[in-house]
Amino acid sequence: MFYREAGQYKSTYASDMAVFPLREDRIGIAVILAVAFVAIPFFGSDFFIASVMIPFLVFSLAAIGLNILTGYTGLISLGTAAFMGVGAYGCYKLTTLFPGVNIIVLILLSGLFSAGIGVLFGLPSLRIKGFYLAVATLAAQFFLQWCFVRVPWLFNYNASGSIEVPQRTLFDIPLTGASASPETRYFVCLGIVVTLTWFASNLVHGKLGRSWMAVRDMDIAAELMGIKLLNAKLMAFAVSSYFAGVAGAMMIFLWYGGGEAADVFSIRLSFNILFMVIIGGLGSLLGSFFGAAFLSILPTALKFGLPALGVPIGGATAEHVTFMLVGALIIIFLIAEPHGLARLWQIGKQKLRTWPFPY
Amino acid sequence: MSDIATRPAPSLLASPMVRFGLILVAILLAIAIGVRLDPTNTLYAIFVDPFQQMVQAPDLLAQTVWEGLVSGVLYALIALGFVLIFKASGVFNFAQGIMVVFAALTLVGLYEKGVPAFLAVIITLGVMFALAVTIERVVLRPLVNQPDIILFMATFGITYFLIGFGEALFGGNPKQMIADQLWLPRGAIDLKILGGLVTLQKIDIAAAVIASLMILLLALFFQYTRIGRALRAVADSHKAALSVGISLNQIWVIVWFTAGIVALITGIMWGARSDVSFALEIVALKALPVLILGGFTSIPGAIVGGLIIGIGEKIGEFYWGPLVGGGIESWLAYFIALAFLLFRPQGLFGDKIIERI
Amino acid sequence: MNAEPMTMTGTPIRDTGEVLLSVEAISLRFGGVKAISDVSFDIRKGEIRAIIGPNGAGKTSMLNCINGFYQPQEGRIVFKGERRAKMRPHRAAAGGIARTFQNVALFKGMSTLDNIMTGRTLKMKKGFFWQALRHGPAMQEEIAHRRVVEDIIDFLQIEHIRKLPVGKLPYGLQKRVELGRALAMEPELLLLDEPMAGMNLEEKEDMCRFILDVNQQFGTTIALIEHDMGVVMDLSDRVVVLEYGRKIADGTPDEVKANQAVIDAYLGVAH
Amino acid sequence: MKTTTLMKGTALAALLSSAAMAPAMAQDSVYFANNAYRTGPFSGSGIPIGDGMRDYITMINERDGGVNGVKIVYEECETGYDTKKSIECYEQAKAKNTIVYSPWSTGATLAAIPRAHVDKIPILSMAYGLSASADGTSFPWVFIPPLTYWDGASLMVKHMAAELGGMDKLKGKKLGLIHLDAPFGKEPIPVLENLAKKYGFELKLYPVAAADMQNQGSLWLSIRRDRPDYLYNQGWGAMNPTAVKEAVKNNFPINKLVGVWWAGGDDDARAGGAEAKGYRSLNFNAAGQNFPVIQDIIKHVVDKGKSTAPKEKVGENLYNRGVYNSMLVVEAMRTAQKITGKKVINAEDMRRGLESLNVDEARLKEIGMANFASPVKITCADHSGHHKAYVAEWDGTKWTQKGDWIEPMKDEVRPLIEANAKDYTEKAGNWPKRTEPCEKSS
Repeated sequence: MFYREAGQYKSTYASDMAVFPLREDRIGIAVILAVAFVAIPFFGSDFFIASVMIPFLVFSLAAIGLNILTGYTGLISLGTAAFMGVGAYGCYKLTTLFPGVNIIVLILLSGLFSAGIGVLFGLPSLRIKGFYLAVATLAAQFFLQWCFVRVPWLFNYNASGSIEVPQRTLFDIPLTGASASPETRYFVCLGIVVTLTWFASNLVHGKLGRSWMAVRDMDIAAELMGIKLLNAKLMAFAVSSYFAGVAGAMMIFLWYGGGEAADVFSIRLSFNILFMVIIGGLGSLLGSFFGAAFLSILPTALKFGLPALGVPIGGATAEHVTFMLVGALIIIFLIAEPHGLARLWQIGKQKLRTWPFPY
Repeated sequence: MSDIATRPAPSLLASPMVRFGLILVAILLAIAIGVRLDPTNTLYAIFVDPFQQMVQAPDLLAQTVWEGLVSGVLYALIALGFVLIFKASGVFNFAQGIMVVFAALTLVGLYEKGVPAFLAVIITLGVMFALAVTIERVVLRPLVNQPDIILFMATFGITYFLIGFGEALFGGNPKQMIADQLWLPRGAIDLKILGGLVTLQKIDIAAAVIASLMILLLALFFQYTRIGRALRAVADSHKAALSVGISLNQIWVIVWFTAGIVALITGIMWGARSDVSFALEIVALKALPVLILGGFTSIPGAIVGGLIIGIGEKIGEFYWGPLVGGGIESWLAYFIALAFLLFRPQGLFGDKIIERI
Repeated sequence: MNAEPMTMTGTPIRDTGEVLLSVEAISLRFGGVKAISDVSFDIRKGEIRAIIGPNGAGKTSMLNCINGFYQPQEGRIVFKGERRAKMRPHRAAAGGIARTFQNVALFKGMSTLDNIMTGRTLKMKKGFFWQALRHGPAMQEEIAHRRVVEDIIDFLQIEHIRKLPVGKLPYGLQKRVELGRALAMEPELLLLDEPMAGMNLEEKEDMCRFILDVNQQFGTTIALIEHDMGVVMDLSDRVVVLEYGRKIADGTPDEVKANQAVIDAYLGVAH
Repeated sequence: MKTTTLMKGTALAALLSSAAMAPAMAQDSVYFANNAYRTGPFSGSGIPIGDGMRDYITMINERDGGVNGVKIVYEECETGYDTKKSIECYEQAKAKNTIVYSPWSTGATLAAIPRAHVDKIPILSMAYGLSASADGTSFPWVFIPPLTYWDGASLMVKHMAAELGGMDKLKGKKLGLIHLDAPFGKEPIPVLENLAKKYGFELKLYPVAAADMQNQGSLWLSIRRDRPDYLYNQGWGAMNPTAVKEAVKNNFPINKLVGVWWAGGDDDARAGGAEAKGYRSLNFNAAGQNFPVIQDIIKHVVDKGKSTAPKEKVGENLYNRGVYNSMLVVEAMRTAQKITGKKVINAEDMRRGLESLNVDEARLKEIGMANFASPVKITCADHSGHHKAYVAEWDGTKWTQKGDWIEPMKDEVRPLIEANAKDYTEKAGNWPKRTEPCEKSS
C-alpha cells in the first residue's frame, strides 16, 4: 500500500545503483536520521543517551567492521576486541603527542593503527582458512591484550596503568573528558558512525566489496578472475580493523571516559561483537545495526527495564537470564533464520511490498 | 588421475608482503627486547643464557617439562572432546570448554547438596546424557545440513546458555573439587634426581594415567564396537552412513555424550588441580591452538598437539618469559600453533587440504 | 544442430592467425601421480580449439596449468610471445585469460549483475578513496563498466535475472552467467571447461550460438573442453586429444575423427 | 511494519528512560547504590562482600529505623566485575541521586573518578581503586579509607622485617610479588621498588594473566628457581585459591606467602586444604561472629530470613569487610547529618560527611565494633588516612589475627601519592581545581 516500487522508474544507471533505490526507503532513512539527530537528544534522558545510545553506536561500528571481515569476506575473526584496543591506545598516544589537534580527527586517525596491526595479523589468512584462521586471530587477541598491560609506553607510564581521557573541546564545547555532556558525546559518535557507515556502504557496493564477496563465495574462482587474494583479504582486514579501531577509540574516549582499558578489550567483547554480526546478519550493514541494538540494549533493558516496570528481578538473576536468553536467541535465530535480523527485515519489506494483496 | 587434485600450496614465504611482515615482526620484537636489556647482552640473553640454565639446573628443566606434560594432557583432554564431535558431526564445538565447567560444577554442586560422591558422578553422567539429547533435539536436528559456520555459531549459543544456566543453578563462586571423596590421591612424590629435586604431584600422575586410559578405551571403542564402527563411518561420509542405515541422530547423541564424559573427567582433573569456577572456561580456549596443531579430526593429533603446546608454553614462559617481563603464556600457545601452521596449514595430522576447481 | 557451415566441409578453412599460446612439453605431477606428461600444442589467435579426452585424461589440469592455477613441474607455456614457467592466476587474468569452470564456480551470494561486474575488476582503476566516496570519478567509472556489463547481459539474454542472487538460478542460467562473467574480462583467450555439461538440447544450442558469436563478434580465441562430440566437431577449428595425461592426437576435427588412437581411446580398446 | 518498529522503539526508549528516573522516594529516606558482582569469575569474592554490605544496611534500617530516622534505600547493581556494566550502573546511580557511589572494582573506580568530579557524586572505594586518590586536594570527591594498596605494600615489607628481626635484616633478601597482570595487580610495584632500593632487598615480579588465573604452573616453577624469601600476593578471584594450592604443591613455606587483603577470602584459603594452614593475608577488619554488630545482624536480619547469606557464612572475612564498608557509609551519613543539620542528605552533603569522618575507638565500641577494625579518620587533604592493618593467619578453618595492628609507612607512601595525583590531574588537562571548602572541624 505505502511501500511499492511500482511507478518508480530508473532512467539512469546512477539511480539504479543507488544504495536505496526505492523512494520509501530513502524516506525511511531520512526519518531514522531525523530521529537520531533530533528526537533522541531532545527527548532522551541522560541515562538513555549515555548507557543505551552511545554503546549502541559504538558496537554498531565495531559490528560493521567485523561484518566486513566475516560477513563480506568470509574470514572469521575472534580478535575484534584487540583491534578495538589498538584504536583506543593509538588514540591515547595521539592525544598526548598532538594535544592541539582536534579529538575527532585523532579518533579517526587512530583507526589507522589498528588497520596496520590488522594487516599484520591478517597475513596468515593467505595460508589458513576457516576455523584455523579463527584460532589464529585469537593469537592477536591475547598478544595485543598482553601488550596493553605490558608496554607502559602505551599508557604513558601511568601508575594506574589506565587511560586517562583528557578534556578536548571544539568551539569551546567539551567533546571528551568528564565535563562533556552525554548529548555532545552522542552527537560526535553519531556523526562518526553515520559517516563511516556511508563509506562502508560505498565500499561494499563497489569494486572492493565485490572482490570481498567473490573471495568469500569462491576464492579460487576469484583468484582466476584476477583478484589478488592476499590483497583482497588484507584490505578486508585493514578496513575491518580500521572500523574496529575507531569504535575502540570512541568506546574509551566518548563512552567510558577512560579507565582500565586493557581488560575492557577482552575476548568476551570479541565474542559479543561476533554474536551481534551473526544475529544481525552476516553480510549486511543494516544487520550490524540490528545486531548491535539487540545485544547491547537487551541486557540493559532486562537489567534496568524490568525492575522499573515492577518486575522484581535481582541483578544477579537478570545477569543469568541475559546469558541464557542470549544463548537461546542465538540458537533460535540460527534455526529460524540463519541470515539474521537483516533477512527478517527484508522478508518483512517484501511482504509489505505486496500488502494488502499478497497474490 | 583426475582433474581434481591437490594443488601445490603456494609458498607463503615467497610472497613479498609476508616476508616483509615477518621481518617487521622480528625487528620489532628484537627492538622491544633489546631496549629492555643491555643491548650487548640481548643476544646472549636470548640464545645462550636459557640453554645454560637448562644445563645447569637439569632438575628444573625436568620439572618444567613435567609441568608442561601435565597441562598438555589436560589441554589434550579438552581438545579430545572437540575432535570427537568434529569427527562425527562436523561441528566445531565451541561449547566444549563450558561443558567441562558445567560437568564439574554439577558434580560438586550435587555433592554439596548431600549426594554421596560416587552417586553424584553417576547423576552427573546422567545430566551430561540429558544435555547431549537436548542438544541433539534442540540444536543439531533443526540445523542439519546447514553450513559448518552456522553450527559453529550455534555452539556459541550453547556456551552462553550453559554459562547462565550453570551460574543460576550452582552460583558463580569457585568450588572445590571433591578429589578425596573420589579417591584421587593427594600429596607428592619427591624424586631426588639430576642433582636436585623433582616433585611429581600424585594428582598429576593420576591425571596422566586416567587420560591415557580413557584414550585407550576410546580407541578400543572406535575399533571394536558396532557403535564405534558406525561413528567412523559417519565421520567418513554422512550420506554413506545414512545409506547403510545408521541413524545420524543416535550417533550424535552418543558422540555428544562421549564428549560429555570426557568433559566430566577433564573437569574433575582440572578442578582437583585448582578449583572449579567459570574462569576455567578461558583456560579451555587453550585447546584451540592444540587443535590447530593436531588437526581437527585426529585423536593422536590432539594428544601430540596438547603435549607440544603444554611443554612449549611452559618452557617458553620459564626460560624466555622473564626477558619480556613474563606472562607470555597467555599468548605463546597461539603463536606456537601459528608457526606450525605456516608450514603445515592442515595441522600435524590433519587431512591434506585439497583445492579443486 | 546449428553449426557453422564452413567447418562442416572439414578442411581448416578459417584463416587463424599467429600462435597466441603454446604449451611446450608440459608435465604435471601430484605426488607420484602424473596428471600430464610431456604435452605440447598451440592455440592460434581467433580459433576455437577443443581439448577432448576420456574422463581423467588431464584436460582440466591442462586448463589449470594454462591459467596458472597449477604450476607444471616441467615444460613451458608461451603466451603472446612471453615465455613463462611459473604464472600466478591473477597475472594470467591480467594478461587476458578468462575461464569458466566444470562445476559452476559463481559467487553464490551475489546477484547476476554483481557476478558479471566482478569480471570488470581488473579494468577498474579508481583507488580506494574514490571507491569509499562513490561519487565523481568513481561513480562515472562504475557507470561506464555497468554499461559494458549491461551489453553482455543483453547479449546473453539474461536481463530478467539481473538482480537475482545466482545461487538460486537454474543450472543452465548459471552457466550462462558464468560465461558472462568471463566475457566481462574482455579476454583474449577464453577457456571454457565443459560449458554444456548437464544442459538440455535447447540450452546447448543457445550456448553453442553464444560461443560462436563471441568468437566471431569479439574475435576472442577460445579453448574448450567438451564431452559432446557433436558439439566439438561442429564448433572447433582444431582438436587436441588427451588420454592418461598424454597427447594422442592433434588436428582438425576430421583428422582427429579418423585417428586410430582416438577411436581406440573412445571405444575403450583394452590397454 | 515501519510504524510498528518505530513505536516499539519509542516504547523501549520510554521504558529505559523511566528506568533511570529517580525512584519514588519517601521523604525520610536516602538512596545508596552499590555495585555488586554476584556473577562472573570473581563472584566468589563478590557474593560475601555484597551480603555483608546489604545485611548491615538492612540491620540499621530494621534495628534503628534508619540513620536518625532516615532509612537507607539500598540497591545493588550487578556488574559481574565488568567495567562496561559498572559504567551503566554509575549512570543509573547518578540518575537516581545516590548519596555515594560504591564502585567495587578498580576498573569501575578509574572510570568513575573523572565523572564523579563533574557530577558531584562522592566515590567510596574502600581500600581499592586509584591509590593517588588519597590526595583530597586533587580528588575532593574520592575516598579511599582505611588504606591504599601502597600502604599494603609497605605493610608487607614491615611484616617481613618484623619476622626477620629488623629493617636492617632485609638486605639481600628476596621478595616476590605475585600479581594479577592488570592495573590492580601492578599497583604495589612502585612502592615495593622504592623500598627495595632503600632497604636493599630484591624484588621479583610474577605476573598472572587474567586468562591464566587457574593455570599458574610455570609461574611457580620460576618461584622455585628464584627461591624468594617472601611472597606477596596481589591477587583476586580464582587466582588466589590457585596460588595457595600451588604454594602447597611446590613446598613453598605457606606462612611466607602473604596476600593483600583481597586475597584473604575464606574460600581462597580453604582451597589449599589442611596444608594451607598458616597462609597469611593483610587485613583491616576482624573475621568471625563474636562482635555485637555481627550478632545484631544475625538477630535482626539473618534470623528473620532477610539475608541471602547462609548463617554459617556470616562472619567470614569478606562478609565482615562488606559490613565494614557499609559502616563507613552509615557513619559518614551520620556525620553529614550532624554537619549540615539536615536529616535527608544529598550527595554533596555526603561528601562533606565523608571528609569529616572520624570513627574513634569509643564510637567503634558504641556501634558494636570494638576490636573489629582500627579507628578511621579522614581529613580534607588525606582521603585515606593510611590506617593500621594487621596480618591475619588461616588456622585451617578461619582467619585469626596474627600479631599487632601495624602502621603503614605513611612517609614513604604519601609523597608518591601526591606526585601521582599531580601527574594524573596534569595529564587529564583542565582537571577541576578543588573549590569545595574544607570543614572547620577537620
